[in-house]
Amino acid sequence: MAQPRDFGFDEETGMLKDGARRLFEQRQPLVQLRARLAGTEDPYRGSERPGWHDAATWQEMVGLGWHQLAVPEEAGGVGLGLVAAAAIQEEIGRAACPTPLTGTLQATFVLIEAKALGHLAKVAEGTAMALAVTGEDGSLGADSTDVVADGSRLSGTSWFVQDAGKADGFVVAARAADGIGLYYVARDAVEVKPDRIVDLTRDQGRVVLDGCEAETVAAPGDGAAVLERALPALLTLVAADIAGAAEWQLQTTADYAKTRVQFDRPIGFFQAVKHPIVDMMIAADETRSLVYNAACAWDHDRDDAVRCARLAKASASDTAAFCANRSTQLHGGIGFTWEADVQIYHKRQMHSQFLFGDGAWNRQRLAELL
Amino acid sequence: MAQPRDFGFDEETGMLKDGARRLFEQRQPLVQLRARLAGTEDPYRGSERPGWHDAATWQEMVGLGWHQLAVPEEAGGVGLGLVAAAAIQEEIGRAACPTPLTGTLQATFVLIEAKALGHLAKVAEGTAMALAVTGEDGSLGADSTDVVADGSRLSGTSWFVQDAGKADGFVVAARAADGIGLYYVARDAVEVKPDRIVDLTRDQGRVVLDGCEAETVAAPGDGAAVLERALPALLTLVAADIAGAAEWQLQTTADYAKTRVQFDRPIGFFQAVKHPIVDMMIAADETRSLVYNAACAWDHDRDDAVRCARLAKASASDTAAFCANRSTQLHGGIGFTWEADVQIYHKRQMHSQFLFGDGAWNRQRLAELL
Amino acid sequence: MAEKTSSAEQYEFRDYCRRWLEENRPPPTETPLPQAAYEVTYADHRRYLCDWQAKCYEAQLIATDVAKEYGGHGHSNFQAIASAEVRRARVPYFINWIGLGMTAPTLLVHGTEEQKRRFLPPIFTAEEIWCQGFSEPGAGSDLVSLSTAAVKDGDNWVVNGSKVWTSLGALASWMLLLARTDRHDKYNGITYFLAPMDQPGVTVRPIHKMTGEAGFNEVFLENVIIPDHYRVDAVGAGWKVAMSTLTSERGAAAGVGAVASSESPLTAVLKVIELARRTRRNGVAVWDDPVWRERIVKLYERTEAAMQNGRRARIEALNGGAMRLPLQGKLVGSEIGQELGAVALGILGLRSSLYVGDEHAEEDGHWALAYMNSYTGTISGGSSEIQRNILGERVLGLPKTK
Amino acid sequence: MAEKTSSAEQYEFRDYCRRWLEENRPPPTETPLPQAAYEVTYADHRRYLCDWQAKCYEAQLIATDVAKEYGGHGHSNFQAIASAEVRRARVPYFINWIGLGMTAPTLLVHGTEEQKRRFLPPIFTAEEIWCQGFSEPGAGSDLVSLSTAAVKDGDNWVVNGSKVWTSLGALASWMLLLARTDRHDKYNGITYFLAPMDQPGVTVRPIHKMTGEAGFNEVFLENVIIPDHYRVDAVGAGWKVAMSTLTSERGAAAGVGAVASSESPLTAVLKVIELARRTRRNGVAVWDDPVWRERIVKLYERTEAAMQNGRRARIEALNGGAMRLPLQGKLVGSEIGQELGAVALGILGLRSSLYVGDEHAEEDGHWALAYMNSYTGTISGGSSEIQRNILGERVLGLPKTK
Repeated sequence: MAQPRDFGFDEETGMLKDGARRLFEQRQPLVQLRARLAGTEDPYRGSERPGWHDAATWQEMVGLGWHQLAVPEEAGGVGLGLVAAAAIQEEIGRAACPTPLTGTLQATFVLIEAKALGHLAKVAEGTAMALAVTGEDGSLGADSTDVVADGSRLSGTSWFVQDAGKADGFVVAARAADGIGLYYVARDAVEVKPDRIVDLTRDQGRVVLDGCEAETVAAPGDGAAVLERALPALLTLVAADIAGAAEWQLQTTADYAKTRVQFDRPIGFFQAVKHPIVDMMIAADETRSLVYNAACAWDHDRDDAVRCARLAKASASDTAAFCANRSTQLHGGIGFTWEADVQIYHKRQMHSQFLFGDGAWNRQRLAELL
Repeated sequence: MAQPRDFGFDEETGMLKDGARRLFEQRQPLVQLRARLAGTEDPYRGSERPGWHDAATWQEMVGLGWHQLAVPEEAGGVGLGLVAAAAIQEEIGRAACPTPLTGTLQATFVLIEAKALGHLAKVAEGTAMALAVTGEDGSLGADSTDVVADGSRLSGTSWFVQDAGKADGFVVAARAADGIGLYYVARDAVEVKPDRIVDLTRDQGRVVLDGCEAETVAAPGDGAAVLERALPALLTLVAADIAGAAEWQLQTTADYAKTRVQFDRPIGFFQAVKHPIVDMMIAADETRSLVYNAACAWDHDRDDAVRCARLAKASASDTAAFCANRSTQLHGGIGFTWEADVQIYHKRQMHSQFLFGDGAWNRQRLAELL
Repeated sequence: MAEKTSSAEQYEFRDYCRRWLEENRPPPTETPLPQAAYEVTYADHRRYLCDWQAKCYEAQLIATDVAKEYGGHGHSNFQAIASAEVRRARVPYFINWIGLGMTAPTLLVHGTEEQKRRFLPPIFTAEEIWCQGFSEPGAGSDLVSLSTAAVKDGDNWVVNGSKVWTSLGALASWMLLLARTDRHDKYNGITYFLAPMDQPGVTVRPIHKMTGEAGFNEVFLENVIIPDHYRVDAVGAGWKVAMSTLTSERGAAAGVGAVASSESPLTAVLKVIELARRTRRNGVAVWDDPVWRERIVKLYERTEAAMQNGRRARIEALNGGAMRLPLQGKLVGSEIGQELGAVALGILGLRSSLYVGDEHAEEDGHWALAYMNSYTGTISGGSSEIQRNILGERVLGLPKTK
Repeated sequence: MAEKTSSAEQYEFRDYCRRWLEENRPPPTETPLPQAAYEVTYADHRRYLCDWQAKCYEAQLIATDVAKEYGGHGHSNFQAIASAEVRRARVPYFINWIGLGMTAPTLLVHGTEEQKRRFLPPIFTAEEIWCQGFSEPGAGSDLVSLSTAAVKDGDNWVVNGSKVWTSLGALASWMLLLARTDRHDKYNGITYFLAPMDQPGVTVRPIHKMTGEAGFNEVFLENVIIPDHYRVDAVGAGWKVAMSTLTSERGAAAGVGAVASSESPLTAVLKVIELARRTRRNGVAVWDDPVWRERIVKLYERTEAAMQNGRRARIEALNGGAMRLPLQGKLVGSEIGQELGAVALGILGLRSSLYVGDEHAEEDGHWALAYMNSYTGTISGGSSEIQRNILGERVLGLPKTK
């Protein structure tokens, strides 16, 4: 095979991944998040829940250069590939960490495919970005955008923008006379309307553009192709996040099964608990292997990258739903309480499941390649 | 609801069902079948395996009038409905009994929809019949027939004829200039070529027609509609057979789990065995309830019969595959041996699963009704 | 509809119920009511629901067949009709469902004359809300291992311990309490009490579920005093009494008119089909995507099967034993409900992220709530794992796991 | 391909193997060979396969890295290359797979010098076929509860009992035998023997599987005599020895060249996809039915994942522990194989009924055979249920079920 045997996972990447894991273990994003959630629980009468991320952690990431991890060197970045980016995203998922890095990594790979060195330089300078490419019905594919471009002026609303509240600027897909183009608009040029969502670790929102000036990232007509080329990277990043979260769900559920005693035994003794946990491990491992394979294909065997990325996200979507379901069920009563962290991962996984298409959708696209 | 609460399952039907069960318990069809199978096991070098059924049991059934159970009284029959017919078919399935009654009951409902009193009278006289309506590719629907009618002469081959070797005559779907017609041909007017099949309890074959004279059952152009009208009864009968076999698989597997000892305990103690057996029960019960509902709908609420029959066969096909799978797996080593009866039911269920469409096919047709 | 063919006055009563319910349907609340009665927490919801129950009691829809001396209306064979009509009318649920569904049936069977006269009337009128104190933090699926202790002190019992998953705990003035009166006898060491909540030793702490709703509570009992005449049946008979209500719950409920008038599973599936028909993604309705349609129709198939199971359960010749199908109900119903929620989210895709209060959320987040609340169904009241044990052991006779 | 980057003569050897296999590929048999080596029963198949293995041994494809004094060819780091080329060439399997895969590795580790010189050469040349006598009727998943007894009698052991699921039992002249030498010590009461099959006390009865094939046998041992110098390792060390071979089986196999050169799982899935493309029902190819395509592609996805698991298992930084992924291999592989068979039957629909020998059967009944034989995979060699216990306990550290 054209791919290196070790998934292109070299020592540097290993250190990066361990570093990310350590950082989240120190910063405890969920512990910080919990404090912000107090009083917001009640869906009807709880207080508003503004999007949140730990600015200090973000600054530390920027200090470590993670924001520009995948930015090419000629744009002032580190110039690492998807293997490294997916490795970090996996740790973000494991920590369920709210962070602008998620959107920034996604935007980076789009900008790379658009050869937008100027905007990549912005990223390198520490500008947090997010993708704004989806229409109101949540359809997939660039052509679903409801934003219209008139010359360099954008109007309309971009929907389901992930972590919109954390971004300094947006890469927007817009429809122009000559087709879809990609544009960059700064945060302060637009209005961001936060959605009230289930997932507690993301802040999703709508980006409302009111004829604001935008910088062209990909000319009208090229936008769809650019997004299409970048899609394998986007699919792989989300799948990596799911893989990390699934591993957390597996370990947490296994640990609970070792300590929770019912009928005079730790519940992990009972096959009704033990075997589904094993099935969680099998699902998590299948996804994880497909993620590493997809990241490696992007870096080393681009012709095969789409197939591998579809495989990874298809598997990841199913794993997300399955591990979310079992982790809650096997925790018993405590599993459906607000205070148990499994619910936070449950919601994040259910959300991630649908980003860039669910399992069936990705398998349908995959079938077209077989 | 237009249906009676008791599924139209009156005392007479109950006695009929119990009688069938007792008859099979006495006649032990599988014990008799075993004797015929000796020496035929080896798929490559075993001796030929001619289709078989116990003529004495068939004569006894005829004596009891089961062959004309559903034949209208004006044609000399008992004039009972599908509730009674499905009740007997369920017992046939539970006993995995090779019998011409299965095909004869199916043919009866087709003849009823064709108002073919003359041929129904033949059934009443004890003529065993089978349906010959399928084409070489095993497609569903009357229009899949490869047989051609030229006036009253039929030529071509009818495929996948169930229990062809047991029938005295066939109800054949054939394509004429004006569309599909239904015809009756006697056994001795055609050549029956037995298939070598997996299922040990059926003998499937091809009916080869060489311009033989046939009696018209439904005029060209009416045949498809007649089969369409009879389809709910056919689906329900096969589903009933599956429900009976699934109950046998459930009870046999549960009994084995109570007696087979591993790790110093009956294996039924272990949830890895206990819980899948419970899932078998749930599947078998869902199918059974839908079968009774479908039979009752045919007799008492014909407008709803198609929907109910699709539900029954869709559920039955999935139950057949699931119970076959679990019954073998949970029997361990003995489960995949020739000498264990679970393999006989396993094969019958895998075969029944596909008759008149698998689960997904029937759910697709069902969706069109919702 | 009534079980047996209705006599003339049963028809008359049915028409009366139907008419009354049409004419007295209450206006919707400002904040929508929770999907289930055990979620109620707001004072305004409480007032609204208590008024509604009292009104229904006045109208003889509740306690219809209960004797007059216990506050009932003294009819016979009318309750099933009233309950069916309430269910049919899709009016709000009765807030005192534990009182109606568990306390009343328990007292009617095991209560003293004094207890019946004292407790039944305010249950029917919702003047006294009841909650249930069975589960404990350490004893979830393994209910019988409960450790809350009741010690006899003169004519009183002094109770110490804590209970969990207590629905309506914050609104109730009385609790059905299981407490240990003998630590050496697991099954015969439990006693059944009627515990007054309005005393200093009782602390109620709401438990927020993953939905954010706070219907469940943790209840801490510190030197709580219960007069001995509030004990139900003999000392040590608690487990027997509890089982008799738990198992007969549904049947008993009909006897006094506790009906969760929530929508039928089939209605829910048809709503999912409608959702799939009107939800378009990538230009096509989800219902026209064969892969999703297959999954939805499978759900429809299993739901119809569950309904037909209920029908078959009443037919001795076909039900395979009296308990075989009824014991499947909770397991199958809750798992179908969970699949239904998951399917609905799948149909909505990205849009399933929009939750209660989002102006663009589908049905104000109904499906996300339904999905998350489905875990209450598969976990509480005997988890699916426990249900499979019960079915394997009681119905199929497999060796007991424990 | 070889694990480490190949040196010049390794490339040379690979080219030699490839050329030799191309030039010496044997003609197909009259009756097709069974899908797996453990199914072989016919004398003509036996002759054909023994000749083939001997020829491959001569060509140095077997025992490539084994020392010359034991009948090997004395190379180093060549076996993996030879084995890979054999697998790649899709030539017939080696009939003496138990001898090559289990006896040889066991003797190389635990055997005496005399045993190695006596037994290894005829294993490589297939002059002596081996079978395995571990499982017993009463001890399936619970292997250690075996009861076949060996009693010391002078310089001999006298063995009585019976073994089951013995592949090649009817063709083998030697058996790897586990027998109980101490009924009071479950684990340390088992001893490992090399048992000669050609003696009157040995009766072999074929077991027909549901496919009708008779590769498995029941072997009855009545006063069977085994000289003490055919004992492997110490008395009572049998369980330890057996585990060491069972666990190291795959690795060890490469050491002497036992390769089941059957098709890779991915090849099998691609064949299923081809089947779906060419199978038309109701006018459309099954592959164009989205519901079936979804199920097939899911299978493809899981198969690719299993391959990538194998790749990841070798990367310490990513494998989550040395045994985590390898221990999943048997469970996942056999369950994917079963789903593959079921999917293939589903694609064929009614046509799946046509079995071996039917002129119209798809690939002469290949898929029905594959489906039914898949249960051997999920049941023998540690059933899926046992595999889940092992994974939960050894990998995740959950409490032992037993």
